[in-house]
Amino acid sequence: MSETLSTTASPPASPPPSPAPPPQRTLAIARLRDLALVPAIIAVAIVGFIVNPVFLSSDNIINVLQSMSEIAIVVLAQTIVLITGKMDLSLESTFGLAPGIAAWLIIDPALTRGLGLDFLPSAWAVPVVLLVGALVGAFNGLLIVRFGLNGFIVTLGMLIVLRGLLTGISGGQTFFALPESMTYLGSTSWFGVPASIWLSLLLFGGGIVVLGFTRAGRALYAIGGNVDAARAAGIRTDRVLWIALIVASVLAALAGLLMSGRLAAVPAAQGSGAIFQVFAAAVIGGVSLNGGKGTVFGAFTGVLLLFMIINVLTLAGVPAQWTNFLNGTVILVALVVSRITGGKAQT
Amino acid sequence: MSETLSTTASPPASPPPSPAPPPQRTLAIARLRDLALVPAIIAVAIVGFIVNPVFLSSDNIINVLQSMSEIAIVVLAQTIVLITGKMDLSLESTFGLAPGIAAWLIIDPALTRGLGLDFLPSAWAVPVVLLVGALVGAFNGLLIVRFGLNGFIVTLGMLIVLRGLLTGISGGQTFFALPESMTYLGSTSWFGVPASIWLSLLLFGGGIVVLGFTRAGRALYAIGGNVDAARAAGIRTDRVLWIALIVASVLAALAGLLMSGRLAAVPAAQGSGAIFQVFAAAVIGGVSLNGGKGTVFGAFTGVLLLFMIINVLTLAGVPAQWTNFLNGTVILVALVVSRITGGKAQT
Amino acid sequence: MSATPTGPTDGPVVDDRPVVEATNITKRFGSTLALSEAGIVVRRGETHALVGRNGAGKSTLVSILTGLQAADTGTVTFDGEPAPPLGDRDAWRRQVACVYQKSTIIPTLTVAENLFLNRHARGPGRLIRWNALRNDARELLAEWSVDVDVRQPASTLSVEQRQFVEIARALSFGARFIILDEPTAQLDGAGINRLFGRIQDLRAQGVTFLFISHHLQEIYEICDQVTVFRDARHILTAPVAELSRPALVAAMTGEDVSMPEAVHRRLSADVPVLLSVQDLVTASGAELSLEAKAGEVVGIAGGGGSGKVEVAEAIVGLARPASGTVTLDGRVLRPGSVPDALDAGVGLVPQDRHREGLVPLLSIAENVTMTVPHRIGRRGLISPARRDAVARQSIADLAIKASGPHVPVSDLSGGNQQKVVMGRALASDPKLLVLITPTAGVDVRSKQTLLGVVDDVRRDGTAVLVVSDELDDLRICDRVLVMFQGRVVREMAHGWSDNDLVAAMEGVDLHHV
Amino acid sequence: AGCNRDSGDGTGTGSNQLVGVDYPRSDTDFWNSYIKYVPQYAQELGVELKTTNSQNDIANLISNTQTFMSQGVKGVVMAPQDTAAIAPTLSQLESRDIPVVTIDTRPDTGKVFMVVRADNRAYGTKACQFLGTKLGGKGKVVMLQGGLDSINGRDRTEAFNECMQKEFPEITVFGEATDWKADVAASKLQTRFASDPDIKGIYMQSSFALSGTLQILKQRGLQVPPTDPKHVFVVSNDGIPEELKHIGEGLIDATVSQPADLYAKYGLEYVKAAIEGKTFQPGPTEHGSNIIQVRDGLLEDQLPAPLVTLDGAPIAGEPTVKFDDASLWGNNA
Ligand SMILES: Nc1ncnc2c1ncn2[C@@H]1O[C@H](COP(=O)(O)OP(=O)(O)OP(=O)(O)O)[C@@H](O)[C@H]1O
Ligand SMILES: Nc1ncnc2c1ncn2[C@@H]1O[C@H](COP(=O)(O)OP(=O)(O)OP(=O)(O)O)[C@@H](O)[C@H]1O
Ligand SMILES: [Mg+2]
Ligand SMILES: [Mg+2]
Repeated sequence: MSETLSTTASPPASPPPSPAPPPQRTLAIARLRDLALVPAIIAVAIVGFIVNPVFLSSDNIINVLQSMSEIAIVVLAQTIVLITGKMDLSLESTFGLAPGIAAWLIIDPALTRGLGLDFLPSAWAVPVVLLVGALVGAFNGLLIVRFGLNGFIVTLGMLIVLRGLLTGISGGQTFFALPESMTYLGSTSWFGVPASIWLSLLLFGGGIVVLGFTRAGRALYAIGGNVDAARAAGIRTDRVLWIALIVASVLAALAGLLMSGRLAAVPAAQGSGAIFQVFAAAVIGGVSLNGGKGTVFGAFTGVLLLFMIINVLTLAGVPAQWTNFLNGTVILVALVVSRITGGKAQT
Repeated sequence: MSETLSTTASPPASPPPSPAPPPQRTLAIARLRDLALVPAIIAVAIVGFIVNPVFLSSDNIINVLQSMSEIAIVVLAQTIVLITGKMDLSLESTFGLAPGIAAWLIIDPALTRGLGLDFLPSAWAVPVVLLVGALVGAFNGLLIVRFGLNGFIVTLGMLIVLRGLLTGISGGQTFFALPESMTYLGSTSWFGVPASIWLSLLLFGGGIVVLGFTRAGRALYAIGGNVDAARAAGIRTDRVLWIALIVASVLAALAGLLMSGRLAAVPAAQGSGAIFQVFAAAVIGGVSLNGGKGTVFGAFTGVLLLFMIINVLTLAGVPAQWTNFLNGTVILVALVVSRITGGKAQT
Repeated sequence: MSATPTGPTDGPVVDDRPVVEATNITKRFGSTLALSEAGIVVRRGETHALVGRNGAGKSTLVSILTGLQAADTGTVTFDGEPAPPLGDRDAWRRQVACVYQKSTIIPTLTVAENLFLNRHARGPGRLIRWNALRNDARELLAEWSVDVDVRQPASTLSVEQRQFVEIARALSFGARFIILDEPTAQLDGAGINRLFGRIQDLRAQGVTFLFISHHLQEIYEICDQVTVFRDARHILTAPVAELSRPALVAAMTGEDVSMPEAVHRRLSADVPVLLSVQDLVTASGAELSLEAKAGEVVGIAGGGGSGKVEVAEAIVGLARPASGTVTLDGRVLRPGSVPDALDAGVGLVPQDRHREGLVPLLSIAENVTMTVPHRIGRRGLISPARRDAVARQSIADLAIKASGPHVPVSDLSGGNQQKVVMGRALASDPKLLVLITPTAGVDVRSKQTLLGVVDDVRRDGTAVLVVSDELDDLRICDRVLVMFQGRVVREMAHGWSDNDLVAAMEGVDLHHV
Repeated sequence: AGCNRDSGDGTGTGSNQLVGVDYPRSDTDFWNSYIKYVPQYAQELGVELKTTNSQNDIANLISNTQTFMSQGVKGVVMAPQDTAAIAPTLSQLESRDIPVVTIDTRPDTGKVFMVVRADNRAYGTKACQFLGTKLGGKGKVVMLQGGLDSINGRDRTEAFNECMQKEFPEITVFGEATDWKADVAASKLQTRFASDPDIKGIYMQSSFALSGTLQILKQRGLQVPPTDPKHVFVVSNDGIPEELKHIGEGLIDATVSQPADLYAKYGLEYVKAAIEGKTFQPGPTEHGSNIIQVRDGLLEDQLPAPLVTLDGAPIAGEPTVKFDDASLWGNNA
């Protein structure tokens, strides 16, 4: 086979016998699927503006973006894992545990009623957070990739264990009096916009490039689509899976750090229950739970839509006891709608 | 499929070079897999007895059986759904919602600060509970079977919606002053043993017979194993799936009724978070999350093992802050062990 | 595959009422037109062949005739009566039994239960009597001389055993009309003979068959009538006896293809040895040693269970061998490492394209370039433009029928999917090309294209291993190693006779008796 | 330092008094009562309300506060369940000159205008005094704790344990964590009864375990009048109407009445006062409570949370309230 780039014309000898749909259209549809949620996002923006003009104030927009930034990073992490055909429920616990362990090792018990060990200098905060994330991911990888256990049940177990570990070391209390090194990223602003927004946008941008335009990224899709074929094509599937799980856990740990920075504290329940939202956002954004399908950009629109709706419900002053019901309904409706507009089951 | 040299179908002229394992052994192992947890159960019983001799007192055994009876029924329900290759996360919410709606319709607001509607006579309690279960199951079926949405995400949405609905109608409060018709099953004893134990044993017995010895039951396995093949074999896959989802929801509703009877109340959070335990029990009991594999008896041993361990931990007086961690660890260890003894991944 | 001559028997009396008649059937899948105003008439007692190229719509018609799918338009009648509603599966199953192209075995259930799925033997209280069921299953399999424990899960069966379980099940309904969609694609010669024997018995009892196969000699062997589909349309229906083989192929392909016997090119003696396999022993004990020169095409033949696929998979790194070395162009390959093999210049067409060959959700472009990321980008970054260019080249070279490189592979027909797998193997300009059953399920025309490609690459000095039991695949080889029960039992130079090769594959040495 | 001044002088600015109230959760009886009282008192006081619900999640509370700010509220009432993690939000509100009143909890750091809460440590101590006295200083009691991650629960646990150790060292306490789940509480209690059938007292840190506990006592035939030696003394916590009724019926023996109504009332009064520029000093209030200075710049109005009993007789020298007393919010709900 020659390596020329100019061979776009098929040889005249045997043109395909039956006329296929023009390639442009197929392509356009494939691209459009990525933008499937954009009309919904615009609609919600309009409704929000009608409900309360505050909705489109820059103040409120930054508020929405900031409150979604940490969860968005977890959604990115989950998207990476989902594309490989696995799932990681334990991300919500890593989200709390990683900054929790850093705080535990660093903070001074004298300042905090006996919480913390004052074992490491505060400069270690960020490395420790990321290391805990990497270790959790590696352990998940050990059980899932090496031992071949089912990812759902392994990470379900890990969700409980990691949360239990955080409750254990903190005695259920909140770590506070965090060092500057832990709060900086989550609380500072760059150019008038909170750093966590910049960071999450940056990570999503990176995710789009990596998953869309690199060997490693495409390997994730190949593994999620058909792991045997990927292996036969020379992709080191075990290694890639392992790396994907580790990267996801590290991202969740980083997101947890941002959250802790914003709170200037690590509550023992940090992230608890968040995984439901994370899955909902990813799936609404078009990521398949069966692997091999979905894009980072789609996931981003999913999480954006979800948080915009929550914000509108808050602005509308929905009665407290019905908020959960409405939240759930919104998720279900979004699913059904994205099924109808997408024309294909969200599987 | 790679061609192995061990196939027994090679020409009779000369026996295949490498002998396949004798069929008897394969079979014995298959049967044994059902009993895989029995040694673990015996071991826990011995450990429990050493920790505290009370563990094997009839009082405590009845206590364990009773406290597991309701969740066990939900595990049975989940097992049915898992065998068809789907999953139903919303069972935990149905568990609370069904008795909640019955209580709401029946109890007298005069007795309970305005909770409840006093709309139906109390004789309707049990029918209403079961009806709510059936409706929830039917709605799940509509979204999963008819609209072809992914079961995980649909039932995740339903989990939130149904819980929100219960919070909505109860205003987050606990329904109490339940009529006798709602508390009877959960609180009475037959022959000195709580009725809920009898009921759960009866349902499990029924489950063993139906799933093991009827065409309808075997259809569940066929669908979980290969839905196209099941359809080709004349199984009305959609209808069977739909029925399985409805039966599971009805069982969860019934379990919720037993629980409400035991507590003589329906807290707005009844069942919240229980789905983790339910999945863990089913999977430890050998039920596959990919469908088509697992038995009702195995699921029973799974839930029994889990509750025995929790009971031992309580009797041992484990420090409160570490209970969750230990619980999760036990689940993970049980998984890994059942993987090693079962010789095959729990998938 | 073998063509053991059973010879068409004097067919039973054919009466005029059609068992099934489908008229004006149109069926679309999204943008794909699978059937366009097509139809078929199958008369009582006849054995009717349905042929056509990959994607012609044969299997789609089968699913409509068996009530798995509804046609968009058109009607199906059985014995002149309109077909039952789609929901009434039992009514359909009274009309027609079928061996589908896609496996309908449920791997998690036992063999016995697979045979009697949804028609279990029942006793009092409508409870299943497992013992009776197992006995029935044993009897049924004994008729087919399939020797397996019916209590083991179907996942433990070999491909061929599975196929027999499917066939045994379909034929045990007592249906008067049976559809067989490529039943022979997974069987070896002996198996095919067993199947054809049974078909002869049943048609003597008046059972009607609709038979689909890409092996035209089988059509001539057992069929009375043949219907040809092309591009979703009905082309012709004629008695087999009145249609010559070239005419049949012409009807299928729409062009007058003469199938020239490939002119065999002698290898010059001074070419260097490129591949050397020494004392390779696979995990289950099959052994192979061989040397192949640049430009040489070596066949590895053998029946089911001969170990030919295992040794091939060990050579390319898909399986880790127990011992032995593989050297390609002076480089010793790391055992059990596909990446290393690829790096050394191995191209592979794996046995099962669905399992190992393709990622169905991804586009043709991504599939074709999956093994050659360095060719389509730099430092891990991929250039979509380059990727598409490589893919267009493959599409053109292999005449893949698709609208462009962005079409997901799942939308292609079987033969075209196989071509994509071939394209993937060729994308790296391999030094060694290993083809495992490369033309399984591929139509005549595509087969020609694929084998033609082999001829092209050998000319560029690539060594080729063809691992197959299809005589057509093996004909292009310079020599053929025949394996039987894990050992190479014969080596045959180009120009072997079909009978010799078949006999060798079945373990009979005609020359040494 | 009066706080229940007439709201008359605030009427002119009525439309200006936009107050944001964040409810901490809506899945407990106690907080739902609070949620019910807030609009009621808001109307009485003439303040305009924006309400949100943070569902026991600090992240929600933060973004709800942001929403309040974009909506231009003049004051905020919140009940941060996480007293440490709220600090950045408080300083943000402070930088915008929005006064904050916290209900039920006291932030670990940061400035608020007033903390309105009952003393959760006092709950535990009161329950301990009651059980210790009734049991005569010996025996076994079970404490059904809430969730470990709850500061109020921890306060109650610690105070109860400390009091028992100090004043009734011969009483054995079995503490069981329940995550505020009724079924968990029921099965742990049952397990305890199986291992120690001679349990004589139960302290549940919240009314969530009420029905289940009573069912178990009934099942074991232990629902007998206090005069019977088999009687198990039960102390609950919250003061919801159901508990008061049960005390009257002799099914339980005491409860701590948490002032859900007063939380709503004084939370709003203080925030209104803050908007109007009033200030307060430590010392007794006109409504029978005490304002204390917890630390520099942090005042706390400690509302009374009486122990409710059948007869209203004092326990260990502390007064208690009779179960049908009209001053109990549970009797006016
Ligand atoms: N479920 C489906 N969804 C989309 N397209 C389909 C589906 N089933 C079949 N097709 C398309 O319909 C066309 C006809 O397919 P069909 O399977 O009937 O071909 P065939 O004649 O059986 O080919 P082969 O010889 O390869 O088995 C092909 O283009 C195929 O891609
Ligand atoms: N699930 C529940 N059911 C009934 N009452 C509850 C429940 N959870 C808490 N309560 C009661 O509500 C009161 C105040 O609730 P609150 O939520 O402040 O408790 P908490 O100890 O702060 O717990 P957390 O910090 O977890 O929210 C407590 O006295 C407690 O008794
Ligand atoms: Mg076909
Ligand atoms: Mg609180």
